[in-house]
Amino acid sequence: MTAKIRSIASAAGHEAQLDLAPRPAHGKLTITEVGKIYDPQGAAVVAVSDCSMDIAAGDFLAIVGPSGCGKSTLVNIIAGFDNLSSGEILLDDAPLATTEQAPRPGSDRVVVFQNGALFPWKSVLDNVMYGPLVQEVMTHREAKRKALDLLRRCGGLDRVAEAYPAQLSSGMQRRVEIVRALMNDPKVLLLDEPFRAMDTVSKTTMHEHLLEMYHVCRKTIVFITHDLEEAIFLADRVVVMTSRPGTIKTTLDVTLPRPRTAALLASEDFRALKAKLSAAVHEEAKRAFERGEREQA
Amino acid sequence: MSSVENTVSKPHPGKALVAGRRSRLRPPNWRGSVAVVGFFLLWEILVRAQVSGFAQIPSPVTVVKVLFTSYLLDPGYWESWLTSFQRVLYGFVLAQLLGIPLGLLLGTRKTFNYLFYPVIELLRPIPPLAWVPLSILFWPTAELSIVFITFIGAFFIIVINVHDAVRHINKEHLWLAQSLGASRGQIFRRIIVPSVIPSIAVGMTLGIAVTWNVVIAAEMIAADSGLGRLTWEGYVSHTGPVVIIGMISIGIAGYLSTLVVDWVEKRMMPWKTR
Amino acid sequence: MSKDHPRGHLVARGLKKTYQQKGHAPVTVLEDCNLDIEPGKLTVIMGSSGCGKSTLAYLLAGYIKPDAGSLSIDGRAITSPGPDRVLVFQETALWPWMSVMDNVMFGPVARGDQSTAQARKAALELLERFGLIDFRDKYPGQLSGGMKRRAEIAQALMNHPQVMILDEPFRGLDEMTRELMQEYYMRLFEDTALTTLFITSELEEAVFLADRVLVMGETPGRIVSSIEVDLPHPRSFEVLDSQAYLDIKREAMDALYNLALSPEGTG
Amino acid sequence: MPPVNKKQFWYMWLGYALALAAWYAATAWLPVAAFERLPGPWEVITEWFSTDPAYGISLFTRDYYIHILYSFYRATAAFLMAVALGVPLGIFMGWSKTFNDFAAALFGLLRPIPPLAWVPLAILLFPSSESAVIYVTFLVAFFATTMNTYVGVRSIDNDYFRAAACLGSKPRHVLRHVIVPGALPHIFTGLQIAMGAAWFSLAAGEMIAAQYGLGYMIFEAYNLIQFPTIVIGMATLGIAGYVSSAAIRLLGVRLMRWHEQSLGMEG
Repeated sequence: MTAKIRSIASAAGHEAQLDLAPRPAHGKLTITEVGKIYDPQGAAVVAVSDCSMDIAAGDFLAIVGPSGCGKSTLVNIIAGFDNLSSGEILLDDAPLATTEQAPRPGSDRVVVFQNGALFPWKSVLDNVMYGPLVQEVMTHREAKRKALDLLRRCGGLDRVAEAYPAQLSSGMQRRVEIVRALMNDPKVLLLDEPFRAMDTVSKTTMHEHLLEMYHVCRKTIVFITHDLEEAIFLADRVVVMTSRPGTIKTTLDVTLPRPRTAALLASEDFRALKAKLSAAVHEEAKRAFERGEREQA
Repeated sequence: MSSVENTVSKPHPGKALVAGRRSRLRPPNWRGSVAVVGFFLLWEILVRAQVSGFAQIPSPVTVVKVLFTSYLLDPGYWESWLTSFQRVLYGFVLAQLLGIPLGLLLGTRKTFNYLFYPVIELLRPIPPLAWVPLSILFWPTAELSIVFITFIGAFFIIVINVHDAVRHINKEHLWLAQSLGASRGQIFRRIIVPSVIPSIAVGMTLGIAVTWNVVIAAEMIAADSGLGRLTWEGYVSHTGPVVIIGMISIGIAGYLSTLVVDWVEKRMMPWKTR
Repeated sequence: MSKDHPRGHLVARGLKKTYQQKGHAPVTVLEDCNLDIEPGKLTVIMGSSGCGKSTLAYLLAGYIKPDAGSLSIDGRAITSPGPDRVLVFQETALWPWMSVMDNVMFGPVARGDQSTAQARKAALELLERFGLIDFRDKYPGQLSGGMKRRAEIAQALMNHPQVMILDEPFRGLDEMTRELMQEYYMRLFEDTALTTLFITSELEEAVFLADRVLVMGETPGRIVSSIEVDLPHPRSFEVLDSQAYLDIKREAMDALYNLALSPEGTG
Repeated sequence: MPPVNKKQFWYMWLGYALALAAWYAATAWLPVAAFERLPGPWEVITEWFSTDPAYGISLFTRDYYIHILYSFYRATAAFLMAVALGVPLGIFMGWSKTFNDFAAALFGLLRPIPPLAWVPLAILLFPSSESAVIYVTFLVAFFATTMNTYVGVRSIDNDYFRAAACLGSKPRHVLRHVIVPGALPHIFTGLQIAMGAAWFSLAAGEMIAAQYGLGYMIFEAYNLIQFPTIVIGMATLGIAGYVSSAAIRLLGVRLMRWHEQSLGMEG
């Protein structure tokens, strides 16, 4: 189960290598035969079963699958919101979650949420400064300097440092949330369908911003989505999950060069990759949808 | 379908207003039972130890004894129940009968709203019990004046709730009906009225609680019968157990009315039950 | 609703709409907005959120009146809402207190076009076709998102509209359901050739469904470019993997990017 | 709801005038005994503004203000106690499930008893009738504050707790940075309801068991057949209740600028 991932940087040639930050030392995730069973009223629901994958430090992994396929469950376990029923997860070869040891949330694995979880009662700056301040790893002054610097480097967000989140567009909110996560210098960044329900232009802009951030401060990223194009465009590797029980159906290495731009979307390579995945995904979606309607009846 | 992913998230509560009244507390578990038993034990101990302030308070055991020996079989006690229930019923039903149409009128007729809504806003902050003296002056019998005060307690709540509901009606619901060629009468009957039913239910839940509060106080001030009076007489005659029995009876009566109102509300909104 | 003589020719000329808000400067949402919806075709209006798409839909439906300009359907001026052009709303406007059956039957019975028995029969046929027959006595709140959208489309079709206006109808659905609903509507359109105006902010949805995509600009809103989509019918999701689709998507993307003055403006 | 346009403004005054006229007409002309016993508007107004009131209470008498101050003192004391106890209790109930299991059972036990039914017991429990009236007033405000705070905490989106955990928060950080600000909108709703309920109870409590205060003033006026004073008392109570609620609303707006912003965006 330890299929090593080809280094994208080396595959993409010299030019891209200059742009992409070097692979970080930390953030290797080893997920081995993870299963999760929910047992609300005696009726056991298998949310995830026999899920294994290796993610090298600094890799960008996307997980796609229909709703209810357990991809959020997987992220919740990695983040430490939920425990697992079988298998184990290692972070940098140290146990993160096992059947004996329930995982705990920590600032080394920060989640960016589907609906956004910037604290609406704090300004952008206060939101970004929050992590280091409560962990007491920085003084107020240091935190402020770093926050403003990071905001500025991520598309000039320091302009809105004093605004409340509700005054920003949803795209900006999500970018600030990513910056808030990066402030903690996490080993792993977990993005749970962060660009869902955005219109095409905002979404495309967000992709560019995310890739830019990835190039500047490269982290291990686990990105959950049900948008195939998004997954292929962003990730080094795409994992397709089936629904109920959530297992891995296919894995696809994306060998497109970095840095990637929107022009890529119209390329023959991209089209070929997409065609490879879409059959599998649509079949899975239809199955999940029809079962959903049957259960409703 | 997505229940698996959502098991951890909590449901969002509805209107804050309802929260204060509707019992969204979970059924008691062992901890709850411990708390309740502890409460009664503490009470018993405080009375037995004659802690200051508890001199005139009877212990729970005494209360139960008195309840069984002199009240449960006393027809007079049950008459008090009946009297209070009647007053609540009349006041509450009258408030709904007058308040709902008035709320609808205020919500749908602009001119009427401009003219009379401010007057209602002016009268609303006056506490219902402040109406007691005027009410006694005005109505020929004490019974009528108590029913009137009870009515006032629930009336403004229902008017305001219905009026707000009409104003905040989903305009897409109205537009759709217009598109499909419904007449004004059809829109009123089949769209506007059902739209405000949830708010009527909220008004009823809030109203029934206020109604009991008002009836009890009005009975203490101005009546010679009912559960409120029973409690007050217990105080006047310095018989502690009667005061407690009165309070418990009122609590149970109020709770029973809430159950009835909840039952009615469910019937009013079949589409809300899953 | 015949395939040979499609109806529902919607025309808008020089539309202008300004909203007054207390304490704010008036906002001109639409200005000099021209529109021609070809009968029997599926036209998609595509624009970012807040560009006035919904306002345009409300104008066409007759819910609000323009400050300037004219609106007509098959040559008749639009002055009020009517069953000849039914709007399917964002999220859903099904009446939650009526069963699915009552929702679908409402239009013809309210107008007195059909007796209750006739309407019931017609509604049953439609619900059968939409796979909702087992849910006819349920309330909308008891249906899944995809079923609600189908019920809403059935409710509109009951009135034999000349044009369907769908205002981001699949918004709020999860992506998978959404794609299946798109395919579903595609089948329906290919079967009936019902003139359709489909409003969306999603490019993929637009290109997949459209015969023609109209791109709408912002502040004030108006149609700025038109893209013919000549992907073959019947269309299914395989089309999304074709080079033709990607080319059109690219063209549309360029049009959208030219609109967004800077990425900051929309991001 | 302040008037938004001129028409509404004039209709408002016309409405007031009509109400006054109806009151006047009923008391002055209607040959019904019930109305003849009531004081008319003119009587009330002249009494209220008289420097030498017939029944001893007007804007220019010391006693009037003593009653007002007493009521305000009781309402404020009870309210502040309710906030000081209810907000922390509600937060703790929302925070700790274990604690809530205990507390909820007691609440379930005591809450169905209408606060005013406590009056006799309160007089027995407390050394003075003064503290009994304050206690009863406190009780209603306390229930409203606690329950709304509890609901406020429960309604905070779970993602905020998760985000806080991700960012390395300790429990005290969660309390200070998530729970308190997150519950604040509900808390303020609760405080407004609590204030209204406090005046409601206070009026009754003062009528039953107090010396001084507006409730007492009204009832005393009734006993002494000083009918215009009753109406003066009612009106004053109404104004007092309104002013206190408005003060809390303003405080809430100032404390929650972020919340106003979020609401503004929705509209």
